[in-house]
Amino acid sequence: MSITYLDAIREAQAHALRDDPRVFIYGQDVGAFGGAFKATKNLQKEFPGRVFDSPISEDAMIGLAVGAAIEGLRPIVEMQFADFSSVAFNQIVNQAATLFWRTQVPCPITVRLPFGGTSGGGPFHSQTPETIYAHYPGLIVLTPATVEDAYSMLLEAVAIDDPVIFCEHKFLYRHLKAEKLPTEALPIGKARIAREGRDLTVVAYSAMVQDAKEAATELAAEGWEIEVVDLRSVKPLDTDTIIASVARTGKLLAVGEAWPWGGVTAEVISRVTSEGFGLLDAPPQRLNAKDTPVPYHPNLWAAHRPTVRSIAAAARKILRH
Amino acid sequence: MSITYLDAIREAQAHALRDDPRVFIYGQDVGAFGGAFKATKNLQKEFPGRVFDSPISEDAMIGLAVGAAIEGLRPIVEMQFADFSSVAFNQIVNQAATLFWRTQVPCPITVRLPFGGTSGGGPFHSQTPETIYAHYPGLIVLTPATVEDAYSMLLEAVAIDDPVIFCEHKFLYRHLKAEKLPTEALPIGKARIAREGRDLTVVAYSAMVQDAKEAATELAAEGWEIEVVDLRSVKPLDTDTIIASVARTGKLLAVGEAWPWGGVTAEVISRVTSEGFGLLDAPPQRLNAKDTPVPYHPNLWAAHRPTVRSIAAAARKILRH
Amino acid sequence: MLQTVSESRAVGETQRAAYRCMLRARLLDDKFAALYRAGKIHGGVFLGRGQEALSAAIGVHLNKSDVFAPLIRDAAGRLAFGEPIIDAVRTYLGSALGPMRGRDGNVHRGRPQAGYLPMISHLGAMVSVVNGVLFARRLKGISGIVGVACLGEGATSTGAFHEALNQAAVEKLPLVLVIANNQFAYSTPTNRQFACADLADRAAGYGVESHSVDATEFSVCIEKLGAAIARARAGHGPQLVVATLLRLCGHGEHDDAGYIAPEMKNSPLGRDCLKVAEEFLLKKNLADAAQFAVWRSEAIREIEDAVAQAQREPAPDPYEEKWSALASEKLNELREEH
Amino acid sequence: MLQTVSESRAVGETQRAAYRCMLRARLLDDKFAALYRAGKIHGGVFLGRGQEALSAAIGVHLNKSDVFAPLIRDAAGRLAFGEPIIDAVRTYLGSALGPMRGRDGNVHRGRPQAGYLPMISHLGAMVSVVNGVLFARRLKGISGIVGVACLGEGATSTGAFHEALNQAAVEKLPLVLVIANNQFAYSTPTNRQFACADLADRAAGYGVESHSVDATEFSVCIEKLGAAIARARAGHGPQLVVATLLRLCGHGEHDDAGYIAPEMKNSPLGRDCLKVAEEFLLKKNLADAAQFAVWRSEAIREIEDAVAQAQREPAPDPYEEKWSALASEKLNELREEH
Ligand SMILES: Cc1ncc(C[n+]2csc(CCOP(=O)(O)OP(=O)(O)O)c2C)c(N)n1
Ligand SMILES: Cc1ncc(C[n+]2csc(CCOP(=O)(O)OP(=O)(O)O)c2C)c(N)n1
Ligand SMILES: [Mg+2]
Ligand SMILES: [Mg+2]
Repeated sequence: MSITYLDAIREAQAHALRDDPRVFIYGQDVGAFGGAFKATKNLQKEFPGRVFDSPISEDAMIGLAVGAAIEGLRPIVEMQFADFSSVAFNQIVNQAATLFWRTQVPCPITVRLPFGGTSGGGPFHSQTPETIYAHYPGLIVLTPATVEDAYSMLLEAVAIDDPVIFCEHKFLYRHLKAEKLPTEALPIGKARIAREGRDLTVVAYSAMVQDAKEAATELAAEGWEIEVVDLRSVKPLDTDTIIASVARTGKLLAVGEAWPWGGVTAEVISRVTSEGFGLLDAPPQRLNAKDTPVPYHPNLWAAHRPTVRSIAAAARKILRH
Repeated sequence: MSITYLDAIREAQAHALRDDPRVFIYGQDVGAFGGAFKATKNLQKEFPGRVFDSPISEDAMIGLAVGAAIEGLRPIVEMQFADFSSVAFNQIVNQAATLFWRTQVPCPITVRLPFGGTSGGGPFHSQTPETIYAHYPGLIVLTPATVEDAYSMLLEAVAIDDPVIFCEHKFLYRHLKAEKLPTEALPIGKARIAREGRDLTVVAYSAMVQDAKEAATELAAEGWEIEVVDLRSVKPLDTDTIIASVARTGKLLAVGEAWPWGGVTAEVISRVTSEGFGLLDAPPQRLNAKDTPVPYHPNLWAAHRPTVRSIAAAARKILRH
Repeated sequence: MLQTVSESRAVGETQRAAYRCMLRARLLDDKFAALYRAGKIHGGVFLGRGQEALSAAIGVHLNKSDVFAPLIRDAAGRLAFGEPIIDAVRTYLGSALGPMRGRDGNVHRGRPQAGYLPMISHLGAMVSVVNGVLFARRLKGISGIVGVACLGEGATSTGAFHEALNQAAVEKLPLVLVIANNQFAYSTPTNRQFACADLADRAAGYGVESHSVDATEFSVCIEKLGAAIARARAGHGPQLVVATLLRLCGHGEHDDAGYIAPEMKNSPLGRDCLKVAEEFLLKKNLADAAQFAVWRSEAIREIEDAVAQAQREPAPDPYEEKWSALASEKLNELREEH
Repeated sequence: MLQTVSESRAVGETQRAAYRCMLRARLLDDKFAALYRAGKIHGGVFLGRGQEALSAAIGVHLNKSDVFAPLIRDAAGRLAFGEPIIDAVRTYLGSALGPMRGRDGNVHRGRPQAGYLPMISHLGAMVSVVNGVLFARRLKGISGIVGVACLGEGATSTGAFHEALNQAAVEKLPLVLVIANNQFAYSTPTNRQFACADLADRAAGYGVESHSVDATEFSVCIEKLGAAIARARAGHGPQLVVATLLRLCGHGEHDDAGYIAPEMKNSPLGRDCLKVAEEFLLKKNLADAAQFAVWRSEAIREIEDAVAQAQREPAPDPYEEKWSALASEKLNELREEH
């Protein structure tokens, strides 16, 4: 039997519903239909009265979740696509994210965002909004890159007392497979060395971890040993693990699928240079998507975002410095 | 006669209305009342049929502006506070920002955001959302720091064919004064050396430019010559001017009033280290607000954000490196 | 409808209680206005002058186990729901001991664990949060409760209002949404805010029941709010209450409201509900001049004591402040600053 | 109402024109479905099956100078408004020569400079954009035009819908907002979407006129849409049209719509408006079987030619792509990549 990233997300929700009576699921088409991506398949049947179809009202969906969290419940809200969370933006950053700080009452909601690019998705079904949420105080932003992390981090997201933006990559849904679900996991906020190496640190997250690892394999054939750090969580960001890696390699490439201005790669580079300047023996570099909406056509799409090839090329440039 | 930053904003709008029949103003209470901050005082009377009170519908306000822009008009939309643009977020980043790229039809709207902290403003009347807008492709994000720039940059914002997020600092409104309005100005996208120096480059924008200059004066008494770069525009960001300054000073401090994760300071540091690594002879540093909502109480507020004192302290640390 | 003696006595008690909250709210608001003019308050001051009858009429019909999301002009309803005056004063003066501990101020206060939700500024945003509390209570098997969300007529133009009222209707939640149509949203008159004849006409479009009330009429106001809240409590789903009144002050204390036409002020809409209430109680022998004087002086003492106390209390200390927005202790250890 | 001969001839012409758009749309949709199944289309395919009468009824009443913001199920209306089939095909196939040049795809197409607005995906978001175009036209002194925005019943739950309809009402804009209540929003039935008896009940709450129409009834549909559009054009302000029908396909071609009960499919709601239209035209002697066959084969040829042409056309070239989202040339020079 093999388990996909999507299965892992469904299983984590089943697990949370089973173990914790405070958990419920709310979202468009999540009930009998099982969700646009089938991430809640059969959950309404298995857990009657715990999984609810919402109207197309993203603002009110988050508002309802916050109210339920105030009452001590632990709602999981599914946005049909991460892109549509833009209309819930206010309730996420101003209502959910500020509640604990203002009142000392925790706001344990999990907002599941099916995010990231897939071929043919186009400008409004491909976005990677982790940066805008990470910028606002009070939110945890998670970006699992493996089947195991999708499972264990979603379980932890539900258990955490803070609002969590859970970014699940749509490309990984059916693409990634594992043999079984994990029984233990790194804690939230810890990055993971996804591949060891000593010549260059490539920091990546979500789907880009796979691409970075493939680029590392390609470069291994050329004699380079690339270390790949999987951030897992972009906020909090595990600066220690990154800096420890850079201490070994002396070189840094930060890769993200998001747009180039600001964002995870800027934060990574900026932290490493502020706190670990002396460790670097070459200018640290970033590789992001291009500064346009995500294109529909596969040709444009493939050129818009970092790829195994462009990661390898960027890495070579640093290695030859 | 002296002209405030707020006067300059009013005058620029009067100028635009006078010179360009395509310009109109739309926003809550901007008509007879002249706006919450009086930035549109008397404009409805002076320009009948050109200044309109809107309902409290930020999403539809931006939508209407985009539609009018499609028809070739040049709307200026006033948000009552920048903080409330969160409910217009979708129309700004997904409608206005993508229009030209998708259709080749320009979207010349100017969204005026009274932004930034003032004592007693609290979590929802103090925000600095420049980062979230700069992250999305297709938007220009301006942050004038002087009376002259408030005037000339607003005029240019209206003239530009792209949607502009115009961040006007509420603290500067009545605080900054100039003798007269400028007749010439740097082009949009060019940073300005606000003070020359050779020991350290402090990059700042909006209200923080004043604080950085005061910190520079304080440090001058200790024998240090601080160069202050006023970004003026955070997107596009004038990397060349920053790097040229760092080439002279070898040291960099990036200061912002916004939250610490991501944002302008990360982008500045990250660009300088990627493109001008060899110019730095000390680790570049950032100084931002703390990672909580903006506090109401003046004591907390003053500690939440960078101040002359904390800028000077951060500068000293770098200078002594 | 005929009332029994004990019923009519209960109504009288409710009216007296409502009046006292109105009076205390008015005097508290006056005090905040004075403190504002004296430069003792940071940021804005927002008064409920003219809206006290409506606001108190909500509060007196709520139980401790109900849910209340007041807005900027609801000092009376807050007091009626049980907020101690000291909570309001501490919040306006930024005392570290207040419910918001100086982190948030003025009207942005509440105690969510007590069903008393602290507003965020974004208009309309609290309604769906009330829905969430009610939804959760239902999941927990709690019934017989209601949640009241207050909005101004200007806030009905927000998408948040619409999504939340529709959501409540779909879930048939015991939500009472009270719209105070005080004729202005800041300076904006109603004809720039909506084009329907009456905001109560919106109810049918959501499939909810509606109630219209003249909020300058003290006793009618109490009765109608009581009826609306009772309908929701009895399981008839969301209730939309549209109350008509005039804001008898500026939007905030910085605003002289010069845009309100004198004719409007002098119309029946411009009556002061507090005066109307006094006349009513006098006429009904529910209070006399002496009683009013006692209530007034009690309220003034209570307010003055609270102000004196809050002014002696410590301000929040930035050095003791934790500077983290997270509840999860273990994640706080990871947090970085720069 | 009695019609003159020439009036009734004009009505007949409109009906024939509408039918032809419906037929072309149906065949075009069928082609996209086939291309999808053959793996020739990237991303989703969204059909208007069952909605053609409503959509065509809109388009046939619009002039070139009007404004149209169709949604995902409006292939018929788009054609009736004048979209060449090749534009649709190029967009679905990602041709560099299409109106979106491969940057956007499928139903996200339009030509804003021609009053034909390309939808963004966020439901409800286009309505205020139509308002803006109408507002601008009024400022320019242009009158006698209308703007139509299309939505599904699910989209009425968005805040954007509410803000925009209210805005149009306040400005008394010539907006016709057409709600296609096709009983489902993806898989969600109407009872999880709203609780009012009839969405047309919403009109009063905005102060706009409303029209209800059975969108399976070809001729009624054309007549009612004509009336609504004429009212707006004549200056009577926004018109809300609520059309009832059933989606005769999945949400997209990836969806088998197993959640739609057979009883519903077999009810009058489930009638195919294209068949209804054919019967109507036959009965009224507006077309005969031979004519239908000609129209069909003409449409098929047109579609096949367009597909063949688009498939020969260049795909967008990432190396020639400018990779900038800005219109301002001088700012593009400053742009950075990393
Ligand atoms: C979404 C949003 N936009 C703008 C504002 C700024 N604002 C605060 S109060 C107010 C007027 C509110 O009017 P109304 O809802 O009628 O309430 P009232 O002040 O009359 O009680 C405005 C525009 C806000 N708080 N939230
Ligand atoms: C704001 C927003 N939320 C969610 C979606 C995802 N979505 C796309 S179509 C759809 C269903 C729309 O239903 P309806 O409005 O009834 O139109 P129909 O598909 O029936 O024509 C949903 C939920 C979206 N596009 N926009
Ligand atoms: Mg009002
Ligand atoms: Mg539908």
